[in-house]
Amino acid sequence: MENASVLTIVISAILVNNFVLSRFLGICSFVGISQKVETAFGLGLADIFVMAMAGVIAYFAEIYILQQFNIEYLRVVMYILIIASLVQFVEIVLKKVMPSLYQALGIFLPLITTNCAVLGVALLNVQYSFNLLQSVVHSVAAAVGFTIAIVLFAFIREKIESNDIPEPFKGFPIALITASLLSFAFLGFQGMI
Amino acid sequence: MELMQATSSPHIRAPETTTSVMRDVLIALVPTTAVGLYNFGLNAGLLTILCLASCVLFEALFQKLRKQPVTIGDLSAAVTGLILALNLPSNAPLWIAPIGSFFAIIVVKQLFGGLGQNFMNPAMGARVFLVISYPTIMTRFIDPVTDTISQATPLSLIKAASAVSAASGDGPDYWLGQLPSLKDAFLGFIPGTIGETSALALLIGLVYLLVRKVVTWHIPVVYIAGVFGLTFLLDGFDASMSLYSVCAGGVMLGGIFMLTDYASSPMNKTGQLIYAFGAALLTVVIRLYGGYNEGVMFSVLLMNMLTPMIEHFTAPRVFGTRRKGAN
Amino acid sequence: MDPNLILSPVISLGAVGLLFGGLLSFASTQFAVQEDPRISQINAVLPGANCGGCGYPGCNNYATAVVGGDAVDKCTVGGASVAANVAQIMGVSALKSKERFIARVMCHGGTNCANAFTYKGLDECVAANFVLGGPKTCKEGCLGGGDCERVCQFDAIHVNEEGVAVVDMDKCTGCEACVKICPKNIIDMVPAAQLVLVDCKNREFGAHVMRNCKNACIACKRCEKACQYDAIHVNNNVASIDYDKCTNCMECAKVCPTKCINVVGGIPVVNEEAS
Amino acid sequence: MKDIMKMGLILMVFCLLSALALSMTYGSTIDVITQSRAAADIANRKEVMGEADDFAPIDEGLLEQFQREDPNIKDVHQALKGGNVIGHVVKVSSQGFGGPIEIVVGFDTDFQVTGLRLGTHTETPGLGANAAKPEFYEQFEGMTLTRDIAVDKVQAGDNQVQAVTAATVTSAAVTNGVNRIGKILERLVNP
Amino acid sequence: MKLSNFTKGLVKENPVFYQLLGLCPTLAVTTSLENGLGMGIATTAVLFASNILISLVRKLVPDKIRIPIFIVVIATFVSVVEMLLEGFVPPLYRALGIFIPLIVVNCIILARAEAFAYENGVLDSMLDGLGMGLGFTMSLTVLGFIRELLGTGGIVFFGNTLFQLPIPATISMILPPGAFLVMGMLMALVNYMKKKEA
Amino acid sequence: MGLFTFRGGTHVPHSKDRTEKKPIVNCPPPASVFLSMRQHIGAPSTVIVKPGEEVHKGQVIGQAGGFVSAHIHSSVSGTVKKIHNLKIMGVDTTVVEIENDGQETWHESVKRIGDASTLTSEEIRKGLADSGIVGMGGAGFPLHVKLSPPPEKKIDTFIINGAECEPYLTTDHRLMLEQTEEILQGARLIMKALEVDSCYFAVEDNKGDAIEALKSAVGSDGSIQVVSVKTKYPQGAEKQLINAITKREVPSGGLPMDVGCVVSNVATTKAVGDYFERGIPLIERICTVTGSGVNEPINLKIKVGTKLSHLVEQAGGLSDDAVKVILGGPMMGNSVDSLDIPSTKTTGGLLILNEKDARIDEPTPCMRCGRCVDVCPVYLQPAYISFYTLQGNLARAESFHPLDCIECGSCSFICPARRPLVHSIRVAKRQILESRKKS
Ligand SMILES: Cc1cc2nc3c(=O)[nH]c(=O)nc-3n(C[C@H](O)[C@H](O)[C@H](O)COP(=O)(O)O)c2cc1C
Ligand SMILES: Cc1cc2nc3c(=O)[nH]c(=O)nc-3n(C[C@H](O)[C@H](O)[C@H](O)COP(=O)(O)O)c2cc1C
Ligand SMILES: Cc1cc2nc3c(=O)[nH]c(=O)nc-3n(C[C@H](O)[C@H](O)[C@H](O)COP(=O)(O)O)c2cc1C
Ligand SMILES: Cc1cc2nc3c(=O)[nH]c(=O)nc-3n(C[C@H](O)[C@H](O)[C@H](O)CO)c2cc1C
Ligand code: SF4
Ligand code: SF4
Ligand code: SF4
Ligand code: SF4
Ligand code: FES
Repeated sequence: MENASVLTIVISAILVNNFVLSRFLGICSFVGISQKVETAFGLGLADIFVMAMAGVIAYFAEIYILQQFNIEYLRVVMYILIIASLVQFVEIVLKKVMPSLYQALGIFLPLITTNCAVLGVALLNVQYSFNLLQSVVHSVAAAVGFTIAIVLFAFIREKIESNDIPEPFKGFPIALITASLLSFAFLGFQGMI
Repeated sequence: MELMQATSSPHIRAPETTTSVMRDVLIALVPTTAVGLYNFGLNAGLLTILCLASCVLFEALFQKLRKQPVTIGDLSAAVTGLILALNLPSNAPLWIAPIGSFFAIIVVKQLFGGLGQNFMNPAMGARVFLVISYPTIMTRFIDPVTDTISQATPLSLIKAASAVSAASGDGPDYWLGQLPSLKDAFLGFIPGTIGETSALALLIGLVYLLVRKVVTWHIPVVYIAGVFGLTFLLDGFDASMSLYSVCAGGVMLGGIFMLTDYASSPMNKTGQLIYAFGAALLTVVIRLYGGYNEGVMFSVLLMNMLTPMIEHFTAPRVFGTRRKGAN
Repeated sequence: MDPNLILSPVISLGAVGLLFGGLLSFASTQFAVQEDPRISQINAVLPGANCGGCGYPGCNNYATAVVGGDAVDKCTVGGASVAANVAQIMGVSALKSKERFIARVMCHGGTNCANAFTYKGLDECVAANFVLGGPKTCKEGCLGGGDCERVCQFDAIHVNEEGVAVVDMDKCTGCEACVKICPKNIIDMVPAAQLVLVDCKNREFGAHVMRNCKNACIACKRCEKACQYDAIHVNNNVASIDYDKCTNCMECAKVCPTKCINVVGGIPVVNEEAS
Repeated sequence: MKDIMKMGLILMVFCLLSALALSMTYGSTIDVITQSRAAADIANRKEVMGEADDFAPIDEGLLEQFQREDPNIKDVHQALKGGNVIGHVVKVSSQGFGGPIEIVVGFDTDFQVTGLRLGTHTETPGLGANAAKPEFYEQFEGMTLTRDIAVDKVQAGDNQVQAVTAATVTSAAVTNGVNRIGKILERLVNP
Repeated sequence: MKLSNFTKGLVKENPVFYQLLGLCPTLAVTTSLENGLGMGIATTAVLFASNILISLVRKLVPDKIRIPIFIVVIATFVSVVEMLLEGFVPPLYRALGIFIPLIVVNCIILARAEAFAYENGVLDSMLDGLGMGLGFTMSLTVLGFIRELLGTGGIVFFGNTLFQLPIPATISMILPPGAFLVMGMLMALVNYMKKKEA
Repeated sequence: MGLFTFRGGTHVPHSKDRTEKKPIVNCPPPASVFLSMRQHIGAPSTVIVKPGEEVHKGQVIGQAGGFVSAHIHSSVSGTVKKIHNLKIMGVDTTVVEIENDGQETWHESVKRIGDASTLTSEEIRKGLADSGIVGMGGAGFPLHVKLSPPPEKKIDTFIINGAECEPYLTTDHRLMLEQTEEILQGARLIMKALEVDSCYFAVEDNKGDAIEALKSAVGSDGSIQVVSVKTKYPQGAEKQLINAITKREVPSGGLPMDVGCVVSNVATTKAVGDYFERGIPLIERICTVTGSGVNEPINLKIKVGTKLSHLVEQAGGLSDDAVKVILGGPMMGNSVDSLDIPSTKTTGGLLILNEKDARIDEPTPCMRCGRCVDVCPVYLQPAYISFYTLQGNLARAESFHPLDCIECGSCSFICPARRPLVHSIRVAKRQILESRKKS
């Protein structure tokens, strides 16, 4: 993967290995925050922002701290510490400096800290030995893939919200089955990279 | 005098009913079913009967279980059953039929509330489920001419020409040379699922549907023309190859009977145009660049998924307003 | 063990920790935003039904409005106890709690009331009302379609087997959702303590009414005469009670020939002899 | 300000403790991990070259040279028996149906394949993943790498392997990977 | 100290089926019984340890930076588990892949830290962690069992074929869509039984 | 000239053959007429006569109850017998019963006023207020109000609505054939009142004979243009008609005058001529009594206030299997539960259906066929409004603009699943308006 072109990375992360539908990263917020298209989109945008940031910072932490001192085994602790703190930092600052943006995105930030997609993308970047550019592209594309999936999902959920769904299936079960059908459809992109 | 009746206006109704619409679809499917049975014989017939029966049965059972009125009389389950059967390889084992029917009727349709409330085409959902679950069964077809099992459908030959030739040492011509003639592909003497082989029979069905106003031209025409045009553009400006791409595989069956499924396609015309073109694009992209020979089934499902969003953005502009009617 | 093996991780992670810990606490003091903590406190004591009875779209908006100076007792669902809690958070004394009002359906027709025509179409009351005011001969009568039942979030109103909606007095919170939806305008807000009610709103003449409904007020005025407190009067062909004057003595109910005056719990039998 | 320092310090303390704990764990498991990794590697190679008793990586410069030409060459080891080179084990990667497939090939000094195994891959279970079964990979044993091996869907002919049912793409990918080795044979023996 | 803190996690407040926490690993690793079980045990270990530690130090942790601290604690335990697994159970380590480090962000652990351990004593927190962990493990095991059975037609447990049924393998069940599907069906079943009880 | 039309709409069976060839017949005067004080949109009129009082034909017996209201004139001469307070179609209505003395004596106020060449625009508009004329195309909007737009709304187009797109009804058709000249007199008066010099006379192309008749009557008068519009329901709805002819769109929530148009029904237009040229206020109208539920369908000239039962008698009485009585046409008309109610100025049709024609199947689930979306002439998505309304999701329903619905019924008509679309849209409208009113 380390020589993958930008296009390949993008297609792979958005379609073929969609974070939600085939990698299972960020499922909690995927099913939790997708009742409304608007909020789903907001979460998606916030996610793009955080994942891009995480991709960059984790890259520098990897090169200049972990590899520098040969302490790769601290990777998880280091990444998560940085991500969690930064997200919280951004949240605090945003609330004060740009309240309107905070209203739109900020409320999702704490959720995202514990969204495994963020840490997941940072770890995958290392696993694929991506360089800085590739890391950024991959992080953003993965987040975009997440956004696309969750927005589509929200549209469908809005549509079926008033449906006559059998009682035991109302709520999360039908959401999961919907996700299953989406996941079936996304298998169509298999073999595209 | 007995009490008068009173209702809200209007007091008259058009002659079409849900049942008559579904009956028309069944009638439109007769030619291609007939070709399928002629081509593939007994097992195909058994599969068809089993699919029809089990779809109707599952719908009735589920509604009984939910203590709802049983609506199999509207024939929509029968349409699903028949279309599902047409999507099966003729030599598939018989147990495939009830399993596919279960997925189509219960999982894709009834769990979402039944007729009209499913966001995905039940029969296509079931075909994809079967293809993914039992790929070896679902990708082996009978060649109606030689009556032998053939993995070499026209589409898999085309795919092999691009994907495999490098390894095998044989050039693309080796594979393309095995392609049946265009005429056979049009008439239906090629390997494929029970109902997808004969473009001619499917087109007769389309004409019937158009005449009976069950579907409008928007989806089928844009889709089929789209697949033709995009294949031409993206795959080397080869007109005969492009013709091939619409006659072989599921383009006709998918575009005429499956993309047009009311429940899973946009209701407004602008939406339908976008939907059909999107499906054409996805079909060609998956065929040319993806891992599968056939892109129709996935493109149908993917566009089904996009339908709520397309409908949102193409909601008709309300008379006397400037802005788009939001929803 | 090689000390370096421990030293470099400890130092680097420690440094990062120090950095971010400082950064965070720095940010939280420098960029602190003052949000009135009372909003969330009030939110916590509100019932969270988001019923809109207060006039705001949802409890949270009402909480914000209270902090902005709105009255503390607008939550109809929560009633006096919630008002008191809210008042406490706001540091004001709760207004003298208003008398509790609950919804009552002023009709006892249902199957006792004949149909004027065969209605076909949506069962909903609002829908049926579009067709000649609904199929009942009495145009002020409950249609029994249960729109009120559907909108009541508190399971407090149900259509009984006679086809009339009846309020469960214990569950009703007085949110008025049913009052708003009823197309017949026959649901009234009545003081909870009121036991005697005239269950009819039909303003047509007695003879006409009698033909159509067994339980309707026929404007015979016997109740008016029976009442010692001047609390019940017949106007526009229908009796109505002045709840301020009514003492729940039930005299009117005893004399009503059509039994359209109803008493919660029924009229005690003992009094029958006395009359 | 005091507050800030305090919080920074608290977080630092936790980090310090964490680092301490981790480095100790690391220190005590690293040997086991290295051993188990090495053991796994050796076991893998032995599977394709049963006769060897030891393996040695080839000259790094040479490997880099190979990789410049074909980045899919991941790793090349000499197979040793009693100190003598009796063949090589090459790890290549090849683009399969669901992603890259790792292929480990062992061959003797006559360039005859002694064994082939799939490493990590993401082929479809039940389909492409069947290429990891002996029925498929055993077909390669005894073939010579100096000629390209080919895939046939129906029947295997001379220097041909028969494709896994309904997974021609995977089969071709594996074969392609093996054929890549043919390109470097020459310089492997005469660097 | 209450025993209910332990038992509630098993069924009544089962983290997966009732609280919908930790869905990612639940769906991702349950392609087989053994993976589900392994992930469950690894998570339980971390949950147990972190709950204990956090309830121990909860008085020292300032509110504003509690999340980073919790996460560091959790991440530490996860890294420990990861190294131990790689060293001592390499096959499981490879099967679980990226999901071991991702235990860090498994919502269950942080949720329990926040909701329980930060407010309760050591013993209760320990029981809570154990109960939740076992509940999680149970869910994963069930899910893994069903998916492996349907998806391959049999059950293989650490190399031993426990049994093989004469049914066709429904491959989609061990692929991503099958994970969502089986999970959705199970959850509906749970809802149904919950309703029946009530 | 090409065919004018609008987008959407649907083809409904005309069912007009029962009466379209039958000339208008004078209805024998009833023994009593019952004049409702609610015959128009707006405030009800107030009764200005007392029981026992002697009244004459054309005499005002009900005074307009406000600006948007209209006088009610007696349609017979005789004695006021009683003033009733009735529930008619569920609404409290004051009804004046006048016993017909059969003398048909005209009231003294009835006299010729003038014609378009002698009267000024101002005089016509003033005069209309006394004419009792309201829109006879269905809604009953007082004409003098419609013809007095605020000065900032410049009217440039007057359209006479002769579409008569409702199935079964043939009143406008017969009127155009038999009283062509009277209609044109009215048209010229209205053009004068509006100070416009062009007028379109729109007729659906299935009434070829009417178009011919009109064209020859108009002759060389270039100011009135007879246009044939496509036969399609609801071609006669004013917004669609305006759109078909001028390509203008009346803005959502707006009125024809917002796009410089005034639309008036054929009968309304003729009534204007009757009033100014002959002095006769609106006391009579044409009414088609038809349908499978009457024995001899007929086009009647009736006195306003005649009971429906009297009209049915003229049509040979009810058939044995008659089950449904509809005031108006089958698409927009209201069904009533009794023939014991009086006709009004807007009673242009009385449709009676037998069991078979009245039958409407039970609704089945919407299958999203999209037909309702295709036919809606105001481009709504009825299926969604209906679905969300019936599910109690009013907020969602409101986002699909139910208030723009003109209740034409096309969607319910076309729906193969027999969804009660318009009915539920009415529910949505009421609930939305109610909640707006209350908040
Ligand atoms: C769900 C699914 C998974 C597939 N996985 C693989 C795979 O892993 N490897 C492969 O070569 N083909 C796979 N295919 C089959 C390809 O689409 C294609 O049919 C095949 O590679 C070429 O066909 P043939 O082998 O029958 O000639 C898969 C097909 C499906 C439907
Ligand atoms: C409240 C109200 C005000 C109206 N004002 C005008 C007006 O100022 N000018 C006008 O041309 N029509 C006016 N109209 C008449 C309408 O445009 C329309 O002709 C009338 O409602 C009958 O339409 P229908 O039969 O299509 O329902 C008004 C209607 C209503 C209900
Ligand atoms: C769906 C619909 C159909 C209508 N069809 C006719 C029609 O065929 N002929 C007609 O004169 N008015 C029809 N109308 C009423 C017109 O919209 C309009 O109110 C009338 O032409 C105005 O003239 P008036 O005020 O003189 O009645 C229809 C209205 C609606 C909403
Ligand atoms: C034009 C038309 C096409 C249809 N196509 C399908 C189809 O492709 N698959 C299917 O399961 N049902 C089809 N149906 C039947 C029915 O609409 C379908 O089961 C719905 O999805 C159920 O909500 C079709 C019906 C019509 C009228
Ligand atoms: S009280 Fe009103 S809303 Fe309730 S059932 Fe009766 S008519 Fe309907
Ligand atoms: S809806 Fe009516 S009955 Fe129900 S709580 Fe509100 S006021 Fe009471
Ligand atoms: S016409 Fe009827 S079935 Fe078709 S979309 Fe509209 S409501 Fe649904
Ligand atoms: S929604 Fe209204 S305007 Fe549109 S077709 Fe239906 S009734 Fe007519
Ligand atoms: S485990 Fe919850 S988001 Fe992944």
